Amino acid sequence: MISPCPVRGKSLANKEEAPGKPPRFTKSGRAGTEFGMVEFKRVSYVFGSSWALKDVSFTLEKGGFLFLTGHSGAGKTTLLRLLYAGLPLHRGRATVAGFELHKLRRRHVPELRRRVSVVFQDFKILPQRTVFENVALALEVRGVTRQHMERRVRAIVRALGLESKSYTRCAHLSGGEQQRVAIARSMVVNPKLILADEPTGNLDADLTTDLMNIFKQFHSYGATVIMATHNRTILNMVPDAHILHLEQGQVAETTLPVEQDEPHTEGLL
Amino acid sequence: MISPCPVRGKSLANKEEAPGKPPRFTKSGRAGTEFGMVEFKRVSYVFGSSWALKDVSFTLEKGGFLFLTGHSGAGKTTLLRLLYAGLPLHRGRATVAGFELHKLRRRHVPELRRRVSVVFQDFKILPQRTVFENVALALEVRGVTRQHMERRVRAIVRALGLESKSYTRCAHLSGGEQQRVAIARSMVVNPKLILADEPTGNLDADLTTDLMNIFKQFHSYGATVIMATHNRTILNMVPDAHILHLEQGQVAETTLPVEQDEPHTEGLL
Amino acid sequence: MLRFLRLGWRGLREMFLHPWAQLFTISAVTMAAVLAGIFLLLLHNVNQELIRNRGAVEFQVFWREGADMEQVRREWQRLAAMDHLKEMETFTPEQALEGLSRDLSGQGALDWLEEKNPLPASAFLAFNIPPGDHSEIWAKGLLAELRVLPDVRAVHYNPVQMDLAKSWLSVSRSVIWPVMGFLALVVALVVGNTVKLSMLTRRDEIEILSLVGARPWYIRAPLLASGAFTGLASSGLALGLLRLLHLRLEHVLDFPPVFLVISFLPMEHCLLLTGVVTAVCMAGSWVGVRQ
Amino acid sequence: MLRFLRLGWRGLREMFLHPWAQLFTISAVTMAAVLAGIFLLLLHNVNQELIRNRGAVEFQVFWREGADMEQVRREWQRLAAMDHLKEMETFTPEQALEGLSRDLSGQGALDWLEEKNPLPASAFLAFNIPPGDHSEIWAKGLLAELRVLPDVRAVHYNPVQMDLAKSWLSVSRSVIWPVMGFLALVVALVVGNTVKLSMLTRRDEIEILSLVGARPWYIRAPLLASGAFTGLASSGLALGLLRLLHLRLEHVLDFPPVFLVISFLPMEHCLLLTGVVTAVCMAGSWVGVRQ
Ligand SMILES: Nc1ncnc2c1ncn2[C@@H]1O[C@H](COP(=O)(O)OP(=O)(O)OP(=O)(O)O)[C@@H](O)[C@H]1O
Ligand SMILES: Nc1ncnc2c1ncn2[C@@H]1O[C@H](COP(=O)(O)OP(=O)(O)OP(=O)(O)O)[C@@H](O)[C@H]1O
Ligand SMILES: [Mg+2]
Ligand SMILES: [Mg+2]
Repeated sequence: MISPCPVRGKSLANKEEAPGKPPRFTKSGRAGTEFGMVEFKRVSYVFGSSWALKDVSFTLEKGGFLFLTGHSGAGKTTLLRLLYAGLPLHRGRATVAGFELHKLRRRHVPELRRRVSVVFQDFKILPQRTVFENVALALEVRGVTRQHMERRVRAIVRALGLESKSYTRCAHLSGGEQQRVAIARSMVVNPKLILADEPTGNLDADLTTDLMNIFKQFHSYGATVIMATHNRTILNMVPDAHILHLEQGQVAETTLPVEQDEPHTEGLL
Repeated sequence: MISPCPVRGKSLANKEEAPGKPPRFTKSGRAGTEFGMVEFKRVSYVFGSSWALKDVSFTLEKGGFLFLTGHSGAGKTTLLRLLYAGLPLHRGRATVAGFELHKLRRRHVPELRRRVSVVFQDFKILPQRTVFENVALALEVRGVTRQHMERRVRAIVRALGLESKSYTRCAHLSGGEQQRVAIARSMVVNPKLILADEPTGNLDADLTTDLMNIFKQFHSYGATVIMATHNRTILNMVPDAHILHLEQGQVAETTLPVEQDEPHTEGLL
Repeated sequence: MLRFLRLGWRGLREMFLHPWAQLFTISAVTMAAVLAGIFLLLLHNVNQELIRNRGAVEFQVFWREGADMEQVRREWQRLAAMDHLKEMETFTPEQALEGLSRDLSGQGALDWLEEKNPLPASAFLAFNIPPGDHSEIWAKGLLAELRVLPDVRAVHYNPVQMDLAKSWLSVSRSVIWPVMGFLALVVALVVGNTVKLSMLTRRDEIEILSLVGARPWYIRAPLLASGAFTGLASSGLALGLLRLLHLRLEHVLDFPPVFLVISFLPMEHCLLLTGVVTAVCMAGSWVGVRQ
Repeated sequence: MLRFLRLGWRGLREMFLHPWAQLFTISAVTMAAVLAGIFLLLLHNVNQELIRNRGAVEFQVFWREGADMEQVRREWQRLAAMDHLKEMETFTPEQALEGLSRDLSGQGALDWLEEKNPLPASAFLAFNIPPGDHSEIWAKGLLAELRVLPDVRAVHYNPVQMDLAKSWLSVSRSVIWPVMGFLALVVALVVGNTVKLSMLTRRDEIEILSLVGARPWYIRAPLLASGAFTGLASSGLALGLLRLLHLRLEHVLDFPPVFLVISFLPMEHCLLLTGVVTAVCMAGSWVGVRQ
């Protein structure tokens, strides 16, 4: 098993700013909220004329574990894309990893993305590169030294059962293997906030269990996890997880504490 | 619900050769076996130095339903790729849809692919085209007239709940929607042989049930179905289905009748 | 046939799915075609100049002093009717003296010679070399013919002139066609590569079509149509640009001793350019499918 | 800095992930550069010819008949030492008569004139026009200077010659630079589009890098490096091809009256070509990231 918090390796996500440190500047989109917390306030998103998200509000405390559920097309991926600035936030306010998304400047996007590790639904791995290179990419981008990189990549690749494929091009991998590469890449940076979009779609039950154990381990070491999934069986694997169920872009059901102040404020106006 | 065998529409898969008709020429790779039957005899496949399939033999009768199971990387996709001539067959003999794969000529590949409808694990849809265009593509390629095409495409798109997205580019669809487009494209030609690779990976339980009902309907009208899947719950949805469990490229377990003659023959030599 | 047209039409519509790639391709091809066109324009004009000047062999015929001017004039008339004659100038002794005098000082310096003019009657004849390789022999024949005219004392002819003509011919043979060929090759490479490169952006599409059972020509017909469109559009644009350039530069060499009005490419050259570019684009699309 | 170098190195290695696209790009860019190079070669040689010929103003100086030849010879010596003199030919009356006689018939036709030679002493002077725009005034000054020489009766000078020189100057100003600019633009477009097109094949890669948190320069440095490599490799290849072409065609115009040995591009032009192509390739890579 890999250790999410190696004793010697520093936590990479926090390389530039220690958690809890007061924000240095707020104009640029840095928030005053605690690092690692995710907060949405009446967030909406429109594609052309169709609402992918409508008035979504929730607060996930630092170290929380959230399952995003909902039918196909409910808006799960859209919500996650907003979180890593894959889509610009126009309506509502959101805070993630110490950044205020509604104020986010273009040049701060890379910084945000280094704090948020994403497992993409369509993997987004480089087909012409090897497994090792793909996983190492996340570290390389963060300027990690070569030796440290090798050690961490090997560990995570072994943990996901891809050892024998380390030097295979990703174009030559099976669907499940590609998905595991995507997961490995997001895990290797020892993230404090993990967004995983349907990370088990191409994996069988055994691998799914293994994988959920890895996520749980990261979680137990303090990482915040948001996972979109269709797989009902995994919902029970994390006992203390919250669930946010989306229906046509709206929050239909949730086990998260819901703040009622905003509609209240509206009533006052 | 769409009708897999429309009264007026002719079965497209058989457009060029009626089932049961004796094969016209065998040199080119057409087989003497009955159309619709799938037969593998000691088939192996090597990628570089690693065996993706090893000595796989099975026979699936016409109208059969087969689940391919196995861990990630077991060789399910490789087996399916051989069936639609996505990989060349070098070792062993195989017959599918009236074609002998080990003798198949390049110019007969399109003909084979018109008889075999495939749902690809990575969808393989055209991101810049609309849902309608993507689904219609399978018919267009077969030279179907415009009116007939429209009717069928609309029916299948409705059946898969994509009606409201008909004129959306596929690049703008959610993962599950894209998967359904891939399924719709394979279904629209009213196929006699369906290969589906992990068709429910991005779909929730309700949609999966709906989808399996469509597959079962095709099956009940006489189509042969081979489906690779990790999802154990769907195995029980088709009571009369066979299962072929692969492990590291070899048949580990199967409910199909296994022929024992080949090892026997070997023993005689 | 109808189906083929429909596929072609589809190809054209599909170009708009990759507008950027198409735009890049068309502009790159256009520019390559413009470059080729400038070369063609240059060669065409140089060639025209050569054709206008190359073939002339010049003879100077001197009659005996005191030859009967009546007879000389009759001979002049006969000479004026000769084949291939391009230019003819005749000088009576008086004219010759006047010219000489003018050449020397312009002030009637030789007026005192008028009474006893020492100069003979003469004629300057320039002939176009007729097509064919035997110009040397032909010129020798002409020389002999002129020498035996009655009362002719001497015929001068300048073989350097012949050399020049022959050299130009050999230049236009040994340079212009190889250069044109090389040029065509270069344009073909640029255009072909550009088209192949833009095909790379459609590789997935081609793969998917083949996976759903499309026959090769079903895949190729639209690509050929869009290749043809790219070629036609690009060469059309290129010709337009060339024409603009031409209008701008038409009279730039039209000054005193040169008097060269640059002429535009003739129809055949335009068609050639269009044809080559279109063919190359279509070939590029065809080959691109294999990659 | 070290990091930057490492990124550049990575860019070069990554080119081999898309060997086809790179090969296409390099060959298309090479060909565009070759085309541009041929133009440069042409312009360079034409320009050299112009510079060699343009500046000559020619004077013909005639002395009075019966002028003292001793004094004339002394004047010739003075003339021979003048500034900017390019060519000088002198004729005593005897030489002039001999030349005239040779011109007329080549057979001593004017031998009877020898005793009473009507021709004056003369000199032919060709001057290079010194740099600067006042050539007209300068030539007028020279004319006046020559006219006042003792015993000089007349000085002829051909203003057409001056016109020609001036026209060439204006041509090379009004045509050559605009054409060069246009050419550079065309090459930039072809090269830029080719590079951008090949960037399209790497669009996914760029998107993924940005999604995992790469800073813009982390994405760009490798692309710039590979752009620079493409540019250098292409222009190197292009110069090689040009040199081959040049070796093949060097002496093709070196025949009797032309005697033009085509010279290769000077170092600055080569560097210019390399620089422009490389810069354009790098700019193409830079812009390609935005698409
Ligand atoms: N780029 C886009 N342009 C237009 N519409 C889009 C775009 N992306 C997503 N949509 C639409 O927004 C809605 C929500 O999409 P989203 O990807 O968030 O769904 P999802 O919950 O992730 O579904 P799935 O489980 O199928 O992945 C869908 O109806 C989808 O068609
Ligand atoms: N093009 C290829 N080149 C080299 N190896 C390959 C190639 N395609 C597949 N493989 C390898 O062959 C093995 C079988 O792959 P296959 O795609 O058939 O697995 P699978 O059963 O479909 O797995 P999954 O459930 O993850 O999709 C895997 O180990 C894979 O890495
Ligand atoms: Mg999704
Ligand atoms: Mg698979």
